[in-house]
Amino acid sequence: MTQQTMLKPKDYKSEITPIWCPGCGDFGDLAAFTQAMAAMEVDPKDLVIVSGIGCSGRFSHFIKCYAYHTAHGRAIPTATGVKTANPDLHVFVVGGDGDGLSIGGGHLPHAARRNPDITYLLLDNGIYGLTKGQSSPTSPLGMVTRTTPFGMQDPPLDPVLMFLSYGFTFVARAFSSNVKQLAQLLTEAVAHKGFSIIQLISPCPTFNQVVTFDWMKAHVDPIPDDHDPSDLDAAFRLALDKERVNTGIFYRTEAPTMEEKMAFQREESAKREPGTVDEIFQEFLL
Amino acid sequence: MTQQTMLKPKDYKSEITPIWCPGCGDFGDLAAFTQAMAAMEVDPKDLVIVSGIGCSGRFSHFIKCYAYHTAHGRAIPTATGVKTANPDLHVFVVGGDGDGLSIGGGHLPHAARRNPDITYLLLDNGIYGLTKGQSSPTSPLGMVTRTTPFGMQDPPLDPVLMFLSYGFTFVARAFSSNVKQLAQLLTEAVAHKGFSIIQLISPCPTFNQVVTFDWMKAHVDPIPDDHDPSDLDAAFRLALDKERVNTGIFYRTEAPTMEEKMAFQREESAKREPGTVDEIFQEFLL
Amino acid sequence: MACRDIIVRVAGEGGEGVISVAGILTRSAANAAWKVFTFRSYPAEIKGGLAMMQVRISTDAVQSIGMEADILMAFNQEAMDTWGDRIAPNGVVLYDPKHCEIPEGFSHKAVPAPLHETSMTVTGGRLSKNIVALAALTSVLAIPPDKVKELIRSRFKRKGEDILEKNMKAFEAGLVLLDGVPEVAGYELEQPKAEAERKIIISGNQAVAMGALAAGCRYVAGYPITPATPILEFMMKYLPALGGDVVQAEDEIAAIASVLGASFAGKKAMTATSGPGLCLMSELIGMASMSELPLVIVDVQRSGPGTGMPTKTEQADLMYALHGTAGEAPRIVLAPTSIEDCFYQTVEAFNLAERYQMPVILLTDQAMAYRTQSVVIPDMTHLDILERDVAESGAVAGYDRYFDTKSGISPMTIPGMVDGMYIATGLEHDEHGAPNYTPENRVRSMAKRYRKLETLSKELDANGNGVYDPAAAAKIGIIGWGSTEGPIKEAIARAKEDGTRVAHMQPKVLMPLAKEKMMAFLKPLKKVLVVEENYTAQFSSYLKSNFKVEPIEVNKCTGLPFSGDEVFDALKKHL
Amino acid sequence: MACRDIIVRVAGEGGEGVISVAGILTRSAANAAWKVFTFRSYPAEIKGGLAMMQVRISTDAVQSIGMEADILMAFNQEAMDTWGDRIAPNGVVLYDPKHCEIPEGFSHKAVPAPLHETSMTVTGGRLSKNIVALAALTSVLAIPPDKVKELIRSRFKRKGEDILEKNMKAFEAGLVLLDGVPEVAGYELEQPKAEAERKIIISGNQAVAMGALAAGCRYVAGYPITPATPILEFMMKYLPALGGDVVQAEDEIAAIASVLGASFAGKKAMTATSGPGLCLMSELIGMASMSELPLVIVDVQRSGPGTGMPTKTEQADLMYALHGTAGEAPRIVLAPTSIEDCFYQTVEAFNLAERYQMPVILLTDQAMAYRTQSVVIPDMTHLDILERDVAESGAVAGYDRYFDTKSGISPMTIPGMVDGMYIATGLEHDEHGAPNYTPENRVRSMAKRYRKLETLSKELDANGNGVYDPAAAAKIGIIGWGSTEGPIKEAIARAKEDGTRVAHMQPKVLMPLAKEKMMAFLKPLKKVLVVEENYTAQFSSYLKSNFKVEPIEVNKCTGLPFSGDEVFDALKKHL
Ligand SMILES: Cc1ncc(C[n+]2csc(CCOP(=O)(O)OP(=O)(O)O)c2C)c(N)n1
Ligand SMILES: Cc1ncc(C[n+]2csc(CCOP(=O)(O)OP(=O)(O)O)c2C)c(N)n1
Ligand code: SF4
Ligand code: SF4
Ligand SMILES: [Mg+2]
Ligand SMILES: [Mg+2]
Repeated sequence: MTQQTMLKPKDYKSEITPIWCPGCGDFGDLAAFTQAMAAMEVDPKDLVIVSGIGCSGRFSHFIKCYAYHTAHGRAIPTATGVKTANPDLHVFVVGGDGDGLSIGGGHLPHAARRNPDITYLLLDNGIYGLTKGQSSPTSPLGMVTRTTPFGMQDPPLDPVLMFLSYGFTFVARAFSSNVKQLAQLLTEAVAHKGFSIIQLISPCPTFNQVVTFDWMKAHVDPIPDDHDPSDLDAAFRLALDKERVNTGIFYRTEAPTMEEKMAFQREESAKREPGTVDEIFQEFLL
Repeated sequence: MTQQTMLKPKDYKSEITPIWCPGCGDFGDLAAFTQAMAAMEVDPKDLVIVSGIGCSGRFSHFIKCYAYHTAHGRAIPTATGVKTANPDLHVFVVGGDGDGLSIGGGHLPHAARRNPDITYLLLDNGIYGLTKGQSSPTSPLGMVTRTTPFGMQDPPLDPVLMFLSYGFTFVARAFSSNVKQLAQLLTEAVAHKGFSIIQLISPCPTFNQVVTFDWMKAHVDPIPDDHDPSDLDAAFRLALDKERVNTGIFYRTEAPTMEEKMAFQREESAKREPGTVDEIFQEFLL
Repeated sequence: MACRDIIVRVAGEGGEGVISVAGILTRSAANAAWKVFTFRSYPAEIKGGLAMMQVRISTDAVQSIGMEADILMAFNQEAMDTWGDRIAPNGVVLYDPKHCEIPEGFSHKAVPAPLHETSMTVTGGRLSKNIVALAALTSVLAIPPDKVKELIRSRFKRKGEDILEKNMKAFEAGLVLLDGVPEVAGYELEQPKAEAERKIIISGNQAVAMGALAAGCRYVAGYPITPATPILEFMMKYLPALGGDVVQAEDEIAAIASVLGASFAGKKAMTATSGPGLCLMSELIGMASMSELPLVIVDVQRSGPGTGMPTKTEQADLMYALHGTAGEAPRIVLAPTSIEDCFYQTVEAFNLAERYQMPVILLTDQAMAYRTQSVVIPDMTHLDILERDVAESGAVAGYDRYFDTKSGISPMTIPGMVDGMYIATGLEHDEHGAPNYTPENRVRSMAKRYRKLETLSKELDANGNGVYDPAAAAKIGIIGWGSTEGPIKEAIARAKEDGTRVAHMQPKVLMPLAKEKMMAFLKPLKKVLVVEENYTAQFSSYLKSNFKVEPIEVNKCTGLPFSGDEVFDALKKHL
Repeated sequence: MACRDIIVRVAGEGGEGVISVAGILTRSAANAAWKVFTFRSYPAEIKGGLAMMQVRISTDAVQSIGMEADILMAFNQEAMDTWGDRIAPNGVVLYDPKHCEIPEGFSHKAVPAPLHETSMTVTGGRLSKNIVALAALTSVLAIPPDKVKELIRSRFKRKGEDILEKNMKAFEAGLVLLDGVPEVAGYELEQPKAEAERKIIISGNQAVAMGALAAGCRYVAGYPITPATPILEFMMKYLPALGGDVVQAEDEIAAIASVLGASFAGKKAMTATSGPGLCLMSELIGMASMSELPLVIVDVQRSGPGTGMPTKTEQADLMYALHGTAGEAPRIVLAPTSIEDCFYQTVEAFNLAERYQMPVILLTDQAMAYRTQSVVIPDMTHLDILERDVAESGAVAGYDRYFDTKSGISPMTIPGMVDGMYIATGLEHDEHGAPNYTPENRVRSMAKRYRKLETLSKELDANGNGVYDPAAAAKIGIIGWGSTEGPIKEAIARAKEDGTRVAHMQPKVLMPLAKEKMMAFLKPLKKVLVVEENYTAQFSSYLKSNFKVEPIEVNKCTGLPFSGDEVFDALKKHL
């Protein structure tokens, strides 16, 4: 921390005013995020937020940081490049359910395999907000949206179950209205060595009248205290039990991070291969 | 069946000679496939095989059928279009582990949600065959390939676990050397109403010296008889138990198919909206 | 003296109903046979923020957005600050004094219109202030109030009697709000001639969607993207009732892949997108061209590059449409020039796709896609609809899908046909579809695929689709493509009033070109202006690579469409 | 009389060692100071199938593939059938009688070379028959056998003494196999002058990879694709030892995304791909250009469109490189002209990317990427390596990332720098990076980004990167780009021998163009030929859109590179 004085949550806000609708769930996420940054004394100069396209994708604009607002669905591989290039940075990914589970869904299993030390906030509102109300992969069955005039026909994806099956090393779910729990969860996610992924349910009062704040409040529950987050089988059981919307840490484990694996490969390569370009030329001598 | 005489397995072979290496696991898949076609008396004129790019992607060339050999990773959405356009066709997707789990991996969860009546053979050899031996998402940890000179650093994906988490309605695993079991499984997959997906382990003797025929023979086991394929929890438990490589049907359930959902939407739309273009114009009258 | 052509802008906080005001005004005017041309500007905010909608209402035909407003209705200060300086010399600002002050030294007429107050007084709430504004405009423009009331009634009837009544009261109060104010006199519109044809009022996107339905499109897949989303949404609603299917795909790659699958299986199929989505479709455009599958792609152009300005217009995807895939992949590129033309060129797109078995890219743009205009109802009985050239079943034993022909076009089969089996592959292939990399096969196949474009080019020379108007041997000409047709025509008409003839070319097929026709057009001209809404003068450089011509390049890349006046000003410099 | 220039083809079943024969021959000849130029043809089968490798060995400089073989070594019938009719008038076929018959009426010399039999006799197995062939060729060409033996030894020493010994025996037997056969006389190569410089023998792909390492590239991400995969594989092996990182991405979109992430974080970063992969990168090329991030993309062109012919060459991605993303996105396009140049232009690509903060696309091709050639070792101490123009830390309070400058270039910051925070976004933005859609900001930003290309264009006029040779006021000229340089130079040299001077232009920067320089080149010429390996004459049409010129278009799209003779034949028609 090169800053002389301690930063307060509001010091992490950028000069850009959020363009979000009044009452948008994303505001809660923003508040929790700045709280967590302040609590962990993250220096804004070392903070990188990579975001995709969507209402949620504008998140990075509103934080004092190095912001990378990439194309729709490409935040995860972008962040992977950032973290590999400079492991000292605090790297976050923020994006929506369309961004992360639809167009960008193919990148997730590979992020899990690589396990870079990044924290991903998947802001799930069950809708395409920015494009004004089309269905998303987490839109509930039957929901009428601009692209499902006869009701959503396909069952929603279950992000937590998918994350577990990919082998992510830190899997959690949270709710934007519970700012305190979320801020706490964020500090744990950041403390986790490896990729931490959070399905962060953040209602969209403008376009989603099914998964509303009220609905959420009636269905949300913290994960029971007796759940052991190091038990993968238990995590799957918990995820498969869909009576309530559980929030908290489903699973947490240790595995080599991408940065560690890269360092290993540098060592191995250095043992066997030349250390300068001139020496490489020598290998191809006539 | 418009054909006068019954077709034999060999009658399903096209005039094109497979370009595969001698001993390639894909030959077993081809044999089982022609057997299943003959057993089910599929008329080649109604048979569509959509394949991606890879050694495995050439599969469609070698069968007497309407073959669609699309770009790398795009077989699933292509087949979805084929099936929707003409639900009477028998539609198959064939592709490799790179094609289906790396570049094309993003399409899988959405195929599961839509559940078109298609059968997908994911020919898994744990390697990129056609491009001559780079690592794939199912390459085992530590394996040396052309792109992992210091050994594969990332853990392999578990396709069956992923398929279950996506909500596929028919999930199975098979081994190319067990042609009889495979042919039988294929008939069950085709009989299944909805999307059936099979991780079909098909060793590549040319580039994968780890998951070989011998290794497979030493590790493969049929799923225990007492497994109930309608029990999702049990299917997950079975998938999570990685001692042996289980083959057979992990999970099978009923859910509306894409074709049924499309038909429903046509009905709903017909109830509310005009049935001719001229009538649509009337809706926009001044 | 009454006006023949007026531009009205309504601006205020999104959600206050400014868009409805302008929308109802448009519809009422069109109903009463005036010609209308709308334009919207979108706020940066998801909800709320400054919204503006403009209507140009004219007694005669109207073809472009126009320049400055004759009347600005400002709901609040931001509206005033943003749009207050874009007023015509003789224009007037009507502003709600509750939320807006007129800056000192403001150089135009400004009249307070107490919208808020009137709404509060008459209805007890502020929600009807937009209806007050609508009424005030109705009276200032002398639009028959009954036409407007009818629309208000049909819009509010679902919301219950109470609300409807409140709004009707607000309307009556608004009608007299500016009575006797001298500054608002002189804006009465001259009555247009009554029209014989029945018209519909639609946007460019709706015209495209309707054209597709009329052409027999029965499969649509797409991924939401501004400004193309309305096409997908339209299809979701209407296509299933016609027996077709619509899929919201997981991304644009899946969308185009499934459209190709449907086409392979025999359906006329389409996808609609904008720049970023078109990029993702690039690989499969090559696949489609190589395997010769009919395919229609609508690209509603928006300002790029990258995410760019999604709600702003541009004509900058031309080069990408012409060349957008690796390698050399013949494709057809169409550019409709008006809302009406969006309908007909979409029909043409399907006809050409089926006939020539290749991708057809239809280039519209944000401005044309979102504005609405009244259009004569297309006569479905006189529409030419082409069906796929299907090889005859039974006669196809030993069938070669890619049989080489004089036109380059080979009859197709579709799955389910006996003995019609073949391989559709992105690999170079022989006549049956089997991979073949020999130099001989390669040269033959490339020539075969490109020959189809030569066939079409010759047809276009004969019956050129577009405007090729020499204007009685004019010495100067203007060339445009796509939605610039309207402003160009306005500019040419003004020049004609001033006594100068100006030739006009606006081809609607951009790939291939009607080479002979264009050559004939260019030959007598001493000067040609190429007018386009982009930075790098793409069509101009495309022309230069095809003809010996040195165009004067007139470009605009502000995110807004050309007005007729802007084109005229550019033209004037070279007269 | 000894030969100065010979083409040898070795063909047989893949896996029989035909590639090693030609490989060792190449290396031995290069070792002994001959100039070499190789070419390979790939079987359709994954393993096995007909493989062919060609070596052109010359006493003088050699720059192209050549046409017909002087010597064909045919291991089997398929080899004979496929390559037997591409023999030079004075050429000879050496064939293994065990697997191959000479067809009746064969019009060239044919000599049986009992490879199989000799191997069986000498070693007891057939595995050494390729070494027998190698030895036979060594003696026919009069290459010093010691050089060859050295290489055999180093290749086989890992396999154990026994195998090594067998192969050495086979070699000795092969050396005398064709002793005294009159048909093989006259193919002895004339000794070249000994060379002072030390050389390496590398492929175009290796040259690119080495260039990247030399330029300071420290992050590479890619997805395997023929013919670009060897670059990724090379990097996987060597880059980590230099402190860099390499990622095999899940697809090309992820590859370019992560490269951009690494670039944003301050690393020089690159990806390498071919047509289908480049298509998938299209959207993020726009993003990179908009957010002004340095980026190097290598496109090893292969025959397209679609999957095309992955193992065949082509120069058909030019238009895509120039325009390949929706909207208008400035980028730089480079085309190295030889294997050596692959090294230097890759260094240049990084320098330009860092300097101009935009995507740089380097266009090589399959033929250049896969063939090997001997190259003088680059002198690392004399290499110009540019580093990123980083805004000074501390001095950057109130820093504007996109501060508008005369050159268009704005100093960057990188994450970790105090007070250097900014937004890199694909949206149109103001100088700080915040979204801004006003017309004023739009026009300014487009101009700023494009101004960078104007800055570079002027620099190129001064120090044009490429060949601009007027050939003492010749009246005819040839223009090429990329790997056609060699064959064009050969053709021009032949014309010179015949007494005709031919001007030559081979620009290495294709976007932007060195406009003044090119104008000066074109002016005095009466006729220009534009030579390219594609169907639609892309560079020619690009030239036409930029200059008043009507090129004679010389195109080849067989999947094979031009030979010097082919270019000369085309030239001859216009002399
Ligand atoms: C390639 C591409 N396709 C489509 C779009 C249009 N688009 C912008 S945001 C978005 C989805 C937004 O939904 P989500 O990711 O859930 O974010 P939210 O707005 O709900 O926070 C889409 C489809 C785009 N920008 N780029
Ligand atoms: C867009 C694109 N990227 C890369 C390639 C090159 N490519 C061809 S096949 C293949 C992977 C093959 O592996 P897999 O899918 O496992 O099939 P296999 O050959 O092992 O059966 C790749 C990367 C391609 N054809 N297209
Ligand atoms: S549309 Fe929904 S998600 Fe987007 S800003 Fe508004 S409330 Fe939030
Ligand atoms: S490389 Fe492997 S997968 Fe491909 S054909 Fe050969 S054995 Fe089969
Ligand atoms: Mg969302
Ligand atoms: Mg594989």
